[in-house]
Amino acid sequence: MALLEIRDLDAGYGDLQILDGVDMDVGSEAYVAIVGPNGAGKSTVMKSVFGLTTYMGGSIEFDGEEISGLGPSEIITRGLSYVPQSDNVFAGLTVRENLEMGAYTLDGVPESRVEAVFERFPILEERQGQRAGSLSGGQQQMLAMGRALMLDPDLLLLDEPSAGLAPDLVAEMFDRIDEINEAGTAVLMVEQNAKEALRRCDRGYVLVQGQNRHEDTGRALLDDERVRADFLGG
Amino acid sequence: MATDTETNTLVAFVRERAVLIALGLFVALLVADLFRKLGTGALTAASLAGFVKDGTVLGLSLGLAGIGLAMTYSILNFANFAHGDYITVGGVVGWITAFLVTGLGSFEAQPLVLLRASSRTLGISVTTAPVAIFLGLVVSVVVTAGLALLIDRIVFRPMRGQRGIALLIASVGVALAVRYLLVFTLQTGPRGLTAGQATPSWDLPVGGGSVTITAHEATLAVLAVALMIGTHVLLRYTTFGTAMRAMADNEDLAQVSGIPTERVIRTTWLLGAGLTGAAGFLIALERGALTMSFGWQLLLLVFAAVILGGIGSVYGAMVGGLVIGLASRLSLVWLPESFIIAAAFVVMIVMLLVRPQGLLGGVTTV
Amino acid sequence: MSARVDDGMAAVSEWFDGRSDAALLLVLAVGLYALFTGVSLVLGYDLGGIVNTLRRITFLSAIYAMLVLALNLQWGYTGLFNLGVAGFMAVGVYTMGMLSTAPTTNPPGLGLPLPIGILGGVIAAALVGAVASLPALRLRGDYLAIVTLAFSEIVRLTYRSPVFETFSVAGLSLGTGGSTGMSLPTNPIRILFYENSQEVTSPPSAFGEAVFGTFEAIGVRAPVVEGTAYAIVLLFVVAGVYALLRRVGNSPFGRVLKAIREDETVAGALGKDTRLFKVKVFALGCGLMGLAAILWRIGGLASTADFRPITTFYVFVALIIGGAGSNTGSVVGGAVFASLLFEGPNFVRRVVTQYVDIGIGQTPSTIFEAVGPLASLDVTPLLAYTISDVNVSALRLVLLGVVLIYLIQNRPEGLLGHRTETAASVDLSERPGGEDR
Amino acid sequence: TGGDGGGSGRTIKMGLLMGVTGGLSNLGPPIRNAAQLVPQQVNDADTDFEVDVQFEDTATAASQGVSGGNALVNAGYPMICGALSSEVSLQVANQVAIPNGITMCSPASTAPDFTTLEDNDYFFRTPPTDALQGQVLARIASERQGHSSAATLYLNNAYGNGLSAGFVDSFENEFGGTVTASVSYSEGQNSYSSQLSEALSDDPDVLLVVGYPGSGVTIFRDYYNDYSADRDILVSDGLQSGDLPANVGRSMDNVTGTAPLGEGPGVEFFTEQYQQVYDADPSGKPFTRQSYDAAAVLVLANAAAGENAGAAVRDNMRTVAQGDGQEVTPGNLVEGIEMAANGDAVNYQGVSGPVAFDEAGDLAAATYEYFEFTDSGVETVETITP
Amino acid sequence: MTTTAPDSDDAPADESAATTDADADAPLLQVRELEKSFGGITAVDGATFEVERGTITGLIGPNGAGKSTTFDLVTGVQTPDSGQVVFDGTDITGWRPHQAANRGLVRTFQIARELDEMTVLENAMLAPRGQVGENLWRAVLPGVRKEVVRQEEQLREQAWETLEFLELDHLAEEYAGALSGGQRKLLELARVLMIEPEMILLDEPLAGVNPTLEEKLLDRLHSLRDDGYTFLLVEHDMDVIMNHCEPVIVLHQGEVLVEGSPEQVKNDDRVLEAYLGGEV
Ligand SMILES: Nc1ncnc2c1ncn2[C@@H]1O[C@H](COP(=O)(O)OP(=O)(O)OP(=O)(O)O)[C@@H](O)[C@H]1O
Ligand SMILES: Nc1ncnc2c1ncn2[C@@H]1O[C@H](COP(=O)(O)OP(=O)(O)OP(=O)(O)O)[C@@H](O)[C@H]1O
Ligand SMILES: CC(C)C[C@H](N)C(=O)O
Ligand SMILES: [Mg+2]
Ligand SMILES: [Mg+2]
Repeated sequence: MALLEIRDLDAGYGDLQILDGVDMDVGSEAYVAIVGPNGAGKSTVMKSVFGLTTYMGGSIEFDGEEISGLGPSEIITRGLSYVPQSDNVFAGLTVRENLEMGAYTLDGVPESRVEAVFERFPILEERQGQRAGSLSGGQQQMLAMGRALMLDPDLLLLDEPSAGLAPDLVAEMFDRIDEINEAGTAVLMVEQNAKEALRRCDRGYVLVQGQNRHEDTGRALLDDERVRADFLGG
Repeated sequence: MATDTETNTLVAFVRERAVLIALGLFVALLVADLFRKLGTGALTAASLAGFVKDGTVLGLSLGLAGIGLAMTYSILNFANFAHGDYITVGGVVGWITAFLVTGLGSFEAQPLVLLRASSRTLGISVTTAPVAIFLGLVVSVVVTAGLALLIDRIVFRPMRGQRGIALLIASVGVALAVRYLLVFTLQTGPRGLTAGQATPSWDLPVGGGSVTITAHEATLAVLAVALMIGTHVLLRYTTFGTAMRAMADNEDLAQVSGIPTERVIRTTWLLGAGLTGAAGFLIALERGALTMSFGWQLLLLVFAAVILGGIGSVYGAMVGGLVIGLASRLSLVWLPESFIIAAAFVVMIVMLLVRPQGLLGGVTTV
Repeated sequence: MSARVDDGMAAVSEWFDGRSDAALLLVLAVGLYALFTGVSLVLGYDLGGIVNTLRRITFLSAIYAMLVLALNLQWGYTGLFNLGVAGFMAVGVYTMGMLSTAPTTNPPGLGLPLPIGILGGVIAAALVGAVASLPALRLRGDYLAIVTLAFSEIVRLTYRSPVFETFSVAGLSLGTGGSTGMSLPTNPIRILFYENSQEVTSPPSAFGEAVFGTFEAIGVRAPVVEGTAYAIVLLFVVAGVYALLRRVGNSPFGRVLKAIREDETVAGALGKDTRLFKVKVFALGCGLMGLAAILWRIGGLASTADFRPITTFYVFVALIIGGAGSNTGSVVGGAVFASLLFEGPNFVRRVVTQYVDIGIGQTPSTIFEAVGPLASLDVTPLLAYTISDVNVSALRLVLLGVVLIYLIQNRPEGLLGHRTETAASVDLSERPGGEDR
Repeated sequence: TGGDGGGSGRTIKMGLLMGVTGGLSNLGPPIRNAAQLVPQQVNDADTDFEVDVQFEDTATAASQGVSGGNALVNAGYPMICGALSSEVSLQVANQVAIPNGITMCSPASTAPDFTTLEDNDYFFRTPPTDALQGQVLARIASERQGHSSAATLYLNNAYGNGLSAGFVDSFENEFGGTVTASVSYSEGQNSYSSQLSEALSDDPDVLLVVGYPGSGVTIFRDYYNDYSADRDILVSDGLQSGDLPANVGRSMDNVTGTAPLGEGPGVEFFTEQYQQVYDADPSGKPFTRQSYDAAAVLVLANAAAGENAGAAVRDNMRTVAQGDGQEVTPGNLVEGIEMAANGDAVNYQGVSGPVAFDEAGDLAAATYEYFEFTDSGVETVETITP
Repeated sequence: MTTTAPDSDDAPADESAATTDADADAPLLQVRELEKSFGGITAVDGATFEVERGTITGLIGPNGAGKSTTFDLVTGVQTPDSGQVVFDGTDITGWRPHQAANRGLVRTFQIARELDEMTVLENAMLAPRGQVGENLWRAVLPGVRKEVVRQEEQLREQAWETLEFLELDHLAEEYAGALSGGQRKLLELARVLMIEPEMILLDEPLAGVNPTLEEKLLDRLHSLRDDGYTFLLVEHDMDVIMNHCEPVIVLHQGEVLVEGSPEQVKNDDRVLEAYLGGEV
């Protein structure tokens, strides 16, 4: 049984329906990517899993339990973490405080996890006293990742983690994600850097206008002519 | 061209500092004039000391009343215009309690509850009825906090995530409703609370004259400082404080980080409104009288204090309160009485223009 | 061919749009008039009383509509949260008063002709608005709200100060009247009816005589006739202000204002001098507020009691009722607020006292006396207590608060709902010229 | 609702316009109560006459007074009993009564301004002008208390300005004293310590405070916090509130004051009535007697006029209260109304004495009480006739 | 009430794009010794470079190198501590953003900032320079308003064309707040195109844009370049930089590390180490 099972999900914002019968599976320790054109509803899938959209039907099961009715603070304790697409750091807090907030649900802040994050993103250690809002775009992205890793989740939702990163960091970010994944955390990722994402993931979904369009292994999607033509730019 | 640029940046530099420099000069001028006035006897040391005392007492009242406002301001990101009426509620319920505790048995209940009983015959003061005053303080804290939670549940909670201005408008509605429900039940008109003759006071000799400090002024000062320090410690040395700021910053992200946002908000109201209730009770104690709109009348000055100190900074609220209090009283040295409130507002506006983040604050709301 | 049809459609929809606003306002006016005529009849007013009631409703609605329109420009369009409305109103009124009241009255004025006084008042309010907007250049949101509120209090306290009760500049004596206030010049509508319009005791002119005579015959007294004529004039002024602001909004100028409301940095980066726009909006809006206040108080008293922050809140409530961002909504909000929320409760009280017989001296003076008898199922004391004038005025403000909360929670877009008044001088709803590539 | 002339019954319409909230929330209600005794008396009596009253609160604010006045005019009331605060009366007279031709009779507005008001004779009042009270206060300060320097602290409105100016004029010119400071204040502030310090900066022997209880409480609290309880303080009618020491929270032995107090034939009857209806004693409550009288005279004048028309009421205001007609007192007011309606001459002798209006609509005669604050309220020390 | 049009500022508006200037050979943008620090952090540290007319110049560098800050300094969103910015022969150091924009120099924001409660079409029509209707009196007074309406009609058509090109035309009447992340980026681009400036500074315009659309956009950049526009482009996607930009400037720790053709830059050891994730 998959860790995360989305079945026939309808969701949207207020009266506006965006997702129309979306199905998705993320096995435990799997690495899944969602790609698709702008506005397809990729971010909406992620937000729906985290209870941030208007639920309109279908089911979302995590670890065999229905989570579609729960709020984010409940969901996070079950082992999911989420890095939103934008606005993903506390701009007024220092870098360190941002990380501490990532571990808010724990009793104390585990110093070892902070260390681990610093190791992965040394710039954060250097800037730990700086207000997050004044970091560069790329630095903020790293901080957001770091914050989500503080809980050592079972499933990590990443909304365009490589956007705005310099090439070396893009590669590094993907490597880190691989590592995280290899260490046993399942990853569900939305990426516009579709080629790289599909190359690395186990399974990929192509989402168009709120519906599943294609679904296969990453490799297969990369090789699929229709997918290439429509979404990967030749 | 190079020199052009240099002048450009120099101009910008000077322009940025010019206001500050001008302000500094202005204050220095005032201080110099103050000494001149003292020297020539146009102003006696005793009356200056009187101004300072009045200003300090007012300042501590404002500071104390401002902490709650600063807390809710930073967390919920809106200027709560009902805050003044929370002050009033604190004063009213606290004093009804004090009246009942002192008077029940020897007086009729109704005038006690309506705060209509003669404060003279009741004879309440810190020395004659410390228990009544203590209980009044406790009740004012509890009831005001409860009221704030209730109002949050009914009014503000359904509006979570809306822009600050929408919440501000709702709070104006709350302010009107609360104030005039008080008026509806208790009617207008000032109420005397403490017994003047039973209140000890001390004359401190200053220069040729003296300054009178009453026990109630002293009580206000001591409790205000104690409560401020307590709050600071609470916020500074708990992760709760950081969580509060995180929420103030980005509520969505706080949510997905697993911060129980509702609980943080409730705790903030509880603390903030409790302090506000206490402030209302103590201010009424010091003044010895209250009206159903005394909190509202204080509100703008409290805002001034909080803004001056920097929204969201507890120390800022204290310092801001003192600055506003002293500025308004000391302005009497130069200005006619009718301008002292205006003077305090001018200080606030100038401050906002020169240093929008406040004296001590970092967080600004936009 | 299709282009033509499109054009025609656009014209029809535009016509209909304009028409539906007008129809809406008409329905509202008829409704309010019918309501208040009914209430007056219940209260047993004679024709004079009825006319006077409607006059007052019209007058207040017109004044509030103007104030709300002006505020809507600043807040609805530009997002500038100006809580200093009362202060700018005061500047308009007091300036007009000081310019135009006679040098012989107490406090003295300069005795300039009224048009100069009114113009001066409007300009002064606009200038003060421009000055007050300087903080607005740097501050947004609630900071601006607090600063403008403080500013209006400074204005009010200054006018109330005994220092300026009477003073002299350059040998001319002037005054605000301090907390006593100042009597303003007589209402200019009197020119129509009186020989010497400036004198309260002047006999009517021939025309006035004829008009008054006619109306007197059906029981409408001269002051009511005068006031009604004035109210009608005000309706035209409102129409003018409405047309002006509609044009301002539906133009590239209005578009920049909207952009400032949404994100000032972006507007700046796109080449708009946002500061200049904000100053203009403050000046224009505050000037109009000054004008509204002048028209409100002229012929009466300028008193600082009328310019306390509650007046500002009234205007805000009215704006929110109508719907921020919509000019038609502003007019609707002004009228609904003025007639139902502002005047309504007192009429309710009068009607209730008409039907419930509360003996003299039987009105309970405390809540206990009112609530106590409930135990024996006697509700009259509570009712008497509730509708006593003192408590009605308190409850009116409670009601105001509750309405405000309700609206902002459930209908923040106001009565009229989200009306997309697109900010352009041309129709944006369809792509003209049929792009049939 | 025109009148039908003769002696058969009709409805007399009288508006009451008084401040029972705001600055006069303490003094106002008893004054209103006193006025309401008149319609009560008539409507309870076995007569064909009925008095229709409508009450509007001015909240002691001019603007609200004007809108209340307009409401009364709308409802067709030809005469208004009120207002209380001089400031409010002045505005209501100018903006409502005079232009609409409504007769106004105030039971409490004492400012000197009304004597010279251009009112087409529509404004009357039952208390004496403060031009006299200022003299009385100056005499007390100078002769009775033996002071040579004084300061005034007065409410900045028509009443405060007028009375303070009258006192200053009399104290300096008639009694040769010096006034060290005259400081004005406005209602509703949280603290008056700065005004007090300005007024007392030269340490005058006596301080005159003119105002209403609304701010009086705060003023006296602030006074006792910072200044000696031994200095003589004089207050005017507006501060004759028995609740004051209770609200100030201490005894006010050093404070005395004056207020108009007429003594007419109807006092006993009035006191009894008041006691019976409201279960309270009207004595020590300023302007209650004048209030009854104002209402009574208006009703009589209306009866004599035979119609609910402002000008006609005005024209009868003087005739019903002077001359050698049948004497009418509060006790036989109802009979008086019937007589007046019949066209018989009547002469009303009120609770506060004769109510004979002069040219200006002012009272010809005046008496004042000199009062002090006691534990239970206020007590008259003596009555003074200037 | 003032009657000055917002564009009658000290920065004269230049209606047509590029090519009108006499000295056509001089670089369009010159940045000299620009410095800016925040507290202890020096974000831009003496950056000096030039952008030639009619190029798509790439600006790359590690995260935090100071690219966005440089944009802020050049366009007046922030004031430099020292240094100089010359645009088209004019020293514009310290100008306010609207002045720079009216002079023909505009930028997009790295994190898209859209005007939520305005429709997509209004967003687009907001941007153009020299709108007579931005003058309060002209917008209002009868008679002169005709001219405003005429101009508005033109702008409307132009806006539709631009939206069409960026595949946003089906959203023209939607509120901008309802757009997805990528659509917002497109709208931002639409707005600057509407200004018809001489030079556009693009801060990662392609991040988050779907690859198919990305290619179309790049095509459009080229054709605009051929029409005389000049671009300075910040982008992390090396494919884009390599295939579309010439020359490329590499910023590192606030100063220019290397400048040259894509080939040169790509093979420069320092760049490899500092930026590309050094297989040195
Ligand atoms: N808060 C919101 N309210 C209303 N509509 C929204 C909201 N957020 C997104 N939408 C709409 O939902 C649709 C899907 O948006 P979503 O953000 O999921 O797209 P996406 O696939 O992540 O696109 P991108 O790659 O551009 O980020 C879009 O049409 C967008 O306009
Ligand atoms: N307001 C500020 N306060 C403090 N430091 C700042 C501020 N703005 C930027 N910085 C710092 O300046 C440096 C340069 O930031 P900038 O945003 O210009 O980088 P960038 O090159 O655009 O990076 P990216 O590619 O990640 O967007 C960073 O280290 C950043 O943290
Ligand atoms: C009720 C009274 C105290 C009124 C006062 N005499 C005045 O004229 O204002
Ligand atoms: Mg997305
Ligand atoms: Mg950047």
